[in-house]
Amino acid sequence: MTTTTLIWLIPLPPVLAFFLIVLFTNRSKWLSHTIAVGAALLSWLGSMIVFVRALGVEHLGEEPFESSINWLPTGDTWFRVGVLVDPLTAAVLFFVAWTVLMIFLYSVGYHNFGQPEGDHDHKGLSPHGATVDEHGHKHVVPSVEPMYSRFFAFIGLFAFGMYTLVVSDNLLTLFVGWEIMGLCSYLLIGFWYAKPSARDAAIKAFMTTRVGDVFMLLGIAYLYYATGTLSFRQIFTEQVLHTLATVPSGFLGFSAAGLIGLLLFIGTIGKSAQFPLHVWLPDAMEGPTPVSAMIHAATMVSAGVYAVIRMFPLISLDEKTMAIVAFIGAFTAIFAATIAVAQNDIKRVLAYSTISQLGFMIAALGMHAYIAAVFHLITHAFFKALLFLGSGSVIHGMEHGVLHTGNHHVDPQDMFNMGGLRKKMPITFWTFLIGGFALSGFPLVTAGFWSKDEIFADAFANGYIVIFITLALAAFLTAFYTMRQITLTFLGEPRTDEAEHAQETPWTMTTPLVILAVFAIGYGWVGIPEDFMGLHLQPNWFHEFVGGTLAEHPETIAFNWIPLLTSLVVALGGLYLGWLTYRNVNSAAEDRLQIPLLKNKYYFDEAYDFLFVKPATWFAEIFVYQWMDKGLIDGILHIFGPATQGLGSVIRNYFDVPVINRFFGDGSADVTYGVGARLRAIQTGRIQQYLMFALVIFIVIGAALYFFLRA
Amino acid sequence: MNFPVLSIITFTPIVAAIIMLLLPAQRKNETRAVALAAAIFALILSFWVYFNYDRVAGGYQFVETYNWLPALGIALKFGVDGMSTPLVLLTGVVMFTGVLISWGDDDKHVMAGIQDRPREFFAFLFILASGVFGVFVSLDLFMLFFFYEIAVFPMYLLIAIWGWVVTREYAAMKLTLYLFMGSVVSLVGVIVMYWVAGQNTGVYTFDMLQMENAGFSQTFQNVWFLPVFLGFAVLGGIWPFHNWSPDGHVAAPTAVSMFHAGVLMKLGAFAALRVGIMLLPEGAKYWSWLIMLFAGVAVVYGAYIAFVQKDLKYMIGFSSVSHMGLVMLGFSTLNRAGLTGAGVQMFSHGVMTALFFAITGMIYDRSHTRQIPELGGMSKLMPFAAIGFIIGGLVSMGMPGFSGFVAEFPIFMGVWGAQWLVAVIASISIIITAAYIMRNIRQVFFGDVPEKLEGHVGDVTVLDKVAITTLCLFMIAIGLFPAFMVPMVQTGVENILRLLGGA
Amino acid sequence: MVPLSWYLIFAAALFSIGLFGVLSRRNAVAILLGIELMLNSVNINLAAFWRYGDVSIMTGQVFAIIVFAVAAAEVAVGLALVISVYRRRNTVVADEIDMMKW
Amino acid sequence: MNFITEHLLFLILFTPALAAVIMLFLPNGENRLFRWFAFGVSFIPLALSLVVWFDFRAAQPGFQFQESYTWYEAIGSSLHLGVDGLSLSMVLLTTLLTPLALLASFGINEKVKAYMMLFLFLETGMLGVFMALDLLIFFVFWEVGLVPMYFLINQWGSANRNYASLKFMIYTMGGSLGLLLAVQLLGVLFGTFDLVTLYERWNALGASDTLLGMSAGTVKTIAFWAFVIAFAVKVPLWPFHTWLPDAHTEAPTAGSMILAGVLLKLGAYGFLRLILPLYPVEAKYFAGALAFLATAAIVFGAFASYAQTDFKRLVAYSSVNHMGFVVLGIAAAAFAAGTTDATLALNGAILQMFNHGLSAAGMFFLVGVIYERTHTRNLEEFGGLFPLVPVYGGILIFTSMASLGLPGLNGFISEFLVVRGSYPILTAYTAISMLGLLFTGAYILKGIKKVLHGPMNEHWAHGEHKLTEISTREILVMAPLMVLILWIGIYPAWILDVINKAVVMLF
Repeated sequence: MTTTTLIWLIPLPPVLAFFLIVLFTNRSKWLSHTIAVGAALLSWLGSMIVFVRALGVEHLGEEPFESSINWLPTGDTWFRVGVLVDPLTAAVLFFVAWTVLMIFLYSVGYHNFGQPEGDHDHKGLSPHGATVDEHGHKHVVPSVEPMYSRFFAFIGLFAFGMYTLVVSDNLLTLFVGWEIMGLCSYLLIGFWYAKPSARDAAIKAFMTTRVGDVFMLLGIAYLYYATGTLSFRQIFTEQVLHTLATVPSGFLGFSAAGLIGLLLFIGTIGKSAQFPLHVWLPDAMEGPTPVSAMIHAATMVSAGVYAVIRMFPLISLDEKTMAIVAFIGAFTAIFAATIAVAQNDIKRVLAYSTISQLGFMIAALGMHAYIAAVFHLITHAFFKALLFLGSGSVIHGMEHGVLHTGNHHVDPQDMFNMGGLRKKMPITFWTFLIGGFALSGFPLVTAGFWSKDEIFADAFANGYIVIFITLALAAFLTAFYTMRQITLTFLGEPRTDEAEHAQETPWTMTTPLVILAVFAIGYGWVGIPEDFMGLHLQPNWFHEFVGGTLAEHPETIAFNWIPLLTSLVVALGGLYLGWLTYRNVNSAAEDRLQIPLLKNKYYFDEAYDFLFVKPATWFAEIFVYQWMDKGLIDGILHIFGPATQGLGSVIRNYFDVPVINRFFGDGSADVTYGVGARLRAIQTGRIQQYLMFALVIFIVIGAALYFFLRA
Repeated sequence: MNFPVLSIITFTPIVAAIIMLLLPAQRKNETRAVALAAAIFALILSFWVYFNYDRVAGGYQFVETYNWLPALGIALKFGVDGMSTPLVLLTGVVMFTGVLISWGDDDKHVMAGIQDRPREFFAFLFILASGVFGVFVSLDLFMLFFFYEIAVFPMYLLIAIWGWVVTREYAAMKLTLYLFMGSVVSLVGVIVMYWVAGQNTGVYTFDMLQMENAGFSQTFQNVWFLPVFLGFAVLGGIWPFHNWSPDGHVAAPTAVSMFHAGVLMKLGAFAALRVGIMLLPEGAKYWSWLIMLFAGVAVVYGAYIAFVQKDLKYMIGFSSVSHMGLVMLGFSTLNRAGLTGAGVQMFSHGVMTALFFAITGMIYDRSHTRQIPELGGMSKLMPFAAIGFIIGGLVSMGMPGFSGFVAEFPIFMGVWGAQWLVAVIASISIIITAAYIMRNIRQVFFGDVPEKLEGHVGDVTVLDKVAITTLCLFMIAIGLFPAFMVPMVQTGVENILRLLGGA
Repeated sequence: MVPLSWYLIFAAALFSIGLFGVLSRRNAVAILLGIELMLNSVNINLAAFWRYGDVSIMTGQVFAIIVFAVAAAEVAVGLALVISVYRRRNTVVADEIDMMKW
Repeated sequence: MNFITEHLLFLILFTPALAAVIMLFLPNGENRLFRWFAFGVSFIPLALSLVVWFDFRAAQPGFQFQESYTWYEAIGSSLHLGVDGLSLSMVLLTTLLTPLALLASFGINEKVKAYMMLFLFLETGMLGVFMALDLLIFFVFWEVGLVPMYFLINQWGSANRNYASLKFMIYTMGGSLGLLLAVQLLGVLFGTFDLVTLYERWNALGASDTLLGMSAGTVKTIAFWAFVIAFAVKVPLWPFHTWLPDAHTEAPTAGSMILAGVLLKLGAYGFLRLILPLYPVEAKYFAGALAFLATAAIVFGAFASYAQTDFKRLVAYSSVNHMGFVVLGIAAAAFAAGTTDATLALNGAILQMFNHGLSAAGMFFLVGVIYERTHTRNLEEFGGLFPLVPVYGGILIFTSMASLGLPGLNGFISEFLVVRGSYPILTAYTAISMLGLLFTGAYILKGIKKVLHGPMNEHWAHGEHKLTEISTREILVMAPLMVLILWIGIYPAWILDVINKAVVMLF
């Protein structure tokens, strides 16, 4: 099968799984999850084959695998839609395939496949366990998710969205995949729709990403208008980029490329939860953990960064936009890191760390550090997925404990209820530790170190000192809160008896952890810089391969000690300090860093609610509906009816009846009556008077006739 | 044409009237049977005339002349042209349905139709009918006047005796006085025309064909057009002199108000057209602006007042004033489109108003009230009548697909040609008509039946249904296939335009 | 021959006397008398015109005879009326016979 | 056989009316017979219009399948029927939606005979407008379509149906008063109503020469605004839209399906068929005003819809919002007639008309399904229905996403084309209407949240008014709509190609 048809087929299995499950097999849980995992496997296999074939091709950047078909008739031309695999896509396809497969596998275990039905589980609420009495004594065991097959259908649709986004050769199908993922994040965050917080989080997620999407749509429309096409190959030609760079867009002095870049970047801000539109990601933790892992760590949020990477040649044309990108990235990195420090919920810490890591990548892109950004994107995907799945298995273990003790008030996700889980859950502990060290950039061993070091090197070499310092500070805080998290959950003694009875999660959940841990470490060695610390090891494969996507191959920067030393100091210092402060803190009250400002996330939620949501609802309900529609327009309409009635009655009562009826009609009758009454006097009844009258009239007429006729 | 069809049509009703008067009083059904037979006979003949009228040739056909008073040049001269044939048919139809409606049902204890002294009722009604036939077919001015008076005087008796007890004397007297005043004025005009025509051509005759080329001077026409036209137009319900018609409608019994609005008002308009416009064309051109003003006001005026009426018959009465205003508007344009529209509107409005009054009569006979607020839910009790009234309503609104639209549209086109502002103002009446028709239909026919009428409102009789269907068929037929009548009216209009100097 | 005008003057005089009688006398019968006088004065005129005109045309004469007939009928009817009024109202005075007042 | 091919359009147009007349003579009381008879008969126009669709040669310019019958010689009007790419897609939409609407109205069980007859007359009214190539015929069917709709709302509507139906009727008739006068003016001036001749003769009339005592320019502008108001009331464009929510909430389910599915398209079709060709200069001059009204419709439609507590009113206002896009596309096309942007905008507008027909009909039907079971449309009383009726929930989410404009479904394609087409021409307006697009998402999600999500609703869970799952008949109604929505979403070329060629020829 040729590679291009293979690429066409990669996205299809998950969407077929979606339709199969929704239409036919949603009754049986086993059949549904086999179809879903099978589909993920197929796509994984396809991606791996394509990846291997891509490796084999010499400078894939110039002639990548691509094919397209006529899709939309526009006037006398056709809008072509197709697939494209160039080095960037191959690399991203690699990590997407792996993470998606791992998460599908993990979800089987997470939703307690094989466990009995919950006694009073309702659809729309997380399972509350089932009482089972093996030989005599009753004990509660976690029950299977009531909407089991629906979950797999949705993540199947999500995988389809991600694959379409990655393999698409033009901005439109990228946007299609983009929005489908938006839909799936809405459906999956609101998976347990019975919980009011999950419902609101789902709408919040959809709406905030939609704000970004709307600007992106405008950007796409402007690009399509400016260049007449949306396909990447045609846009990134020399003269098209040149025209875009020179043509002013008429908006605050941005060039066309600048404005388009900015609009597309706002889309990414929405999707990858960057600074102004970051509020939805922490709330997205309402969804089941595989969802948080898949959507809010590995794939969806990185899709935003991927879009900026894909459009890098266009965005990099305008220095103003690049400055904005760099600033947003750096600021989000430090901003999210500060909030992460004060969070108690294990998943919310990871959510904020994702935001800050994405900030790293965006900042790298802002500094033209193209390869470093891609490298960090991929490594981050691996270790963040690992961390999320690890936290999922921790929560799963804690739920065992809660079911065991039977007191449901203990929140299985709050880190201060855990402690000492390293003994209870060894595999989870060790994989979580690897992920944590990779996140905080533990030197040499973890992949996180290499990719973050690459960013520091680029920042330092290209002279972005301010960003270099903020990123260093952010890296320090990252190391600090990761160590805080590890110490609170795994080290020390169990603080609650729920933690006492936590158990290790089944193999279906731990194997993906191990595989991801391998990548969290192994993937780093792929991108070690050539002249690292002066000893010339083998050439930096990642730099060569991914660099090929850009027209002119970015040159490798010279090695320098300062960025290396800073990343070492920052990583180790942060870890040590984190361990030191939190080793004997066993309740939230004692945690000095819980200052309210950080705890409530700088009050952004309340601010947005006050600034946007309240006025919008007021405007909708009161202004547009009550005042405008009901009051103004209907008001005017309701004038016509009575006005006609009034006019009609005025004509009738004040003109028709009085004037025509009375005055003319009866009036003339009265006049005749009056004249008649007066003339009646003549009828005296006396014959002689009549004769006298006759005579007088006779004489008068005779005279008149005589007088006139004579003339 | 050896077979004297027109005179037979004209005199059948009188003959029938005489036969009925000879019948003994208490044999009611036999009287009604004779009346129905005469009506059917007249209807068949008028159909025969309608279909045998040669549309290509045009002009006056079926012409018969019988000398009546040669010394004064008066001859009983009958003939029909494109304009009058549809009106003859209209009279036949209205007469037929009128008789059906007034049949009433003795056994079903329903006090419908005419119960007391049907013999005299039908006799007078038929005299009225033959008067109307006479006017439509006569080509002799004197004869036209003769039949005109015959048509008017039975109205008084019919309304005064069988009318609505409350206002019948006032209405009957007012109606007759108005009409006689009008006819006197036009009589004076007619005589002066006769005299002057005699002087000009040396031949003293009332024959209209001669009079058409009597060469009246411009000043003469300007002076005498108004009295002649307005004299006849009073019967056509022209604006300032319209108030007799709604009062007359309300007081008249069903069949009479059907005749009255359906045919009599067309009589006035037709006579005004035949005598006023055709014989005094220059005068018509001179005064057309005044007629247009009166007509324009009538259209909007009638619609607004109908909007506020609480009594069903008053509403229909004033809507007739508005629609007759449209006819006058069509005449005043004096161009091809306007006159054609007016011709078709006379027929369409005639059939529609007859239907309206028939159904109102049915409702009144059963529920003894015509106040719209007191009525309701009639569609449950008499579904057939409800459908009939709705179709009538749609026609009166000028809803396309029905004869109303086919008539109103050319009138408005004609008015566009003459005075566009009047067209805009007159078109407001369409919306007002639509509004009050819809509101009243909903109020009277839908909604729930008021408890006062709960028991004793039965469905309409079979004869009523036959009447309603015939009327509806006409309206829908013209609406869907205008070719059924419009070309015929056009030949009549050619004739008028020729007289107007190819205007 | 006596000029025509004299006859005419005489007839006119006779006519005026009759007229005065009709208008002024109170008694109904006297009114009838007056009428008779007026009618006869007309006869005189007719005869005079006949005589002084073309005698071959007999219209004058015919007309006079007709006037006689009419006069006779008129008096008969008038007297009948007066008598019946007298029987009912036993008065003959014209002014009191004003039952016909509207 | 060639009788049929000779008079295809005539048959499509008058079969429903003929069937309605035949139904008049069917015995009373046989409800099942009426339903299946009407439903069966409505397949004939569908089959015939499919025949027309496949025989239609998209590339050939001008109108095809033209037929002309004598109707009203006196004033120069004849029953002149014909279709081009634009009107054919609308005819197809009508003949598709009517059988579905009839199938959906199997729930009606009082006065079924009258209901079915009125529905068939309504179909004839709508088809007539799309096929008319004669201005007078266009106006006749424009008004005829009103009467059955009035009675459908008035007789089978819910609570204050009298107010709603009267408002609907008088509003539209008032609006089209100007149209009537303008049509008369054209008829008087040129003696004929044939559209094709009118296009040339009317445009040939320069702005300088006098007309009715005024300069032709002013007369043309007044006539232009008369046409615009008549069609704006029907579309409904922003200030003239207040009849829509009332009419929709009071109409029976199938009635509001057809009202939203097709009747709104009459107005938009009027813009495309009459205003753009007849008044190119005025349309270009007033395109800004039209665009402003369109944007207002989009934004205010979205916000008003967000403010609703009645499910059906929410969906009704969404129609205002979506039709706003159509008019935005038309305004853009009017402004820059002939450029590729204009063709794109117009493609988008026409496809949006088709798509909105599908998704609006679907949404209204789903509202009807819930209403038939719960007899209430108040969003506060729903909530937590997903666990009770999962299949219904799935279909509702699918159709809502289609009307939200989710890529991969039909809504997105047309909205993208309109935005792409009108962005370069009316940048500011398109940017503002993006706010409307954003809030479209908000109110759709609010609808889903209020109806489906939330803890399982005890009230409807058990007892006599236990919510029953969507029946197979109802799924059968939704199935073709959903298939088409998905098919156009994935591969729109089959219909867009026909529209595209028609649009290219339109200028």
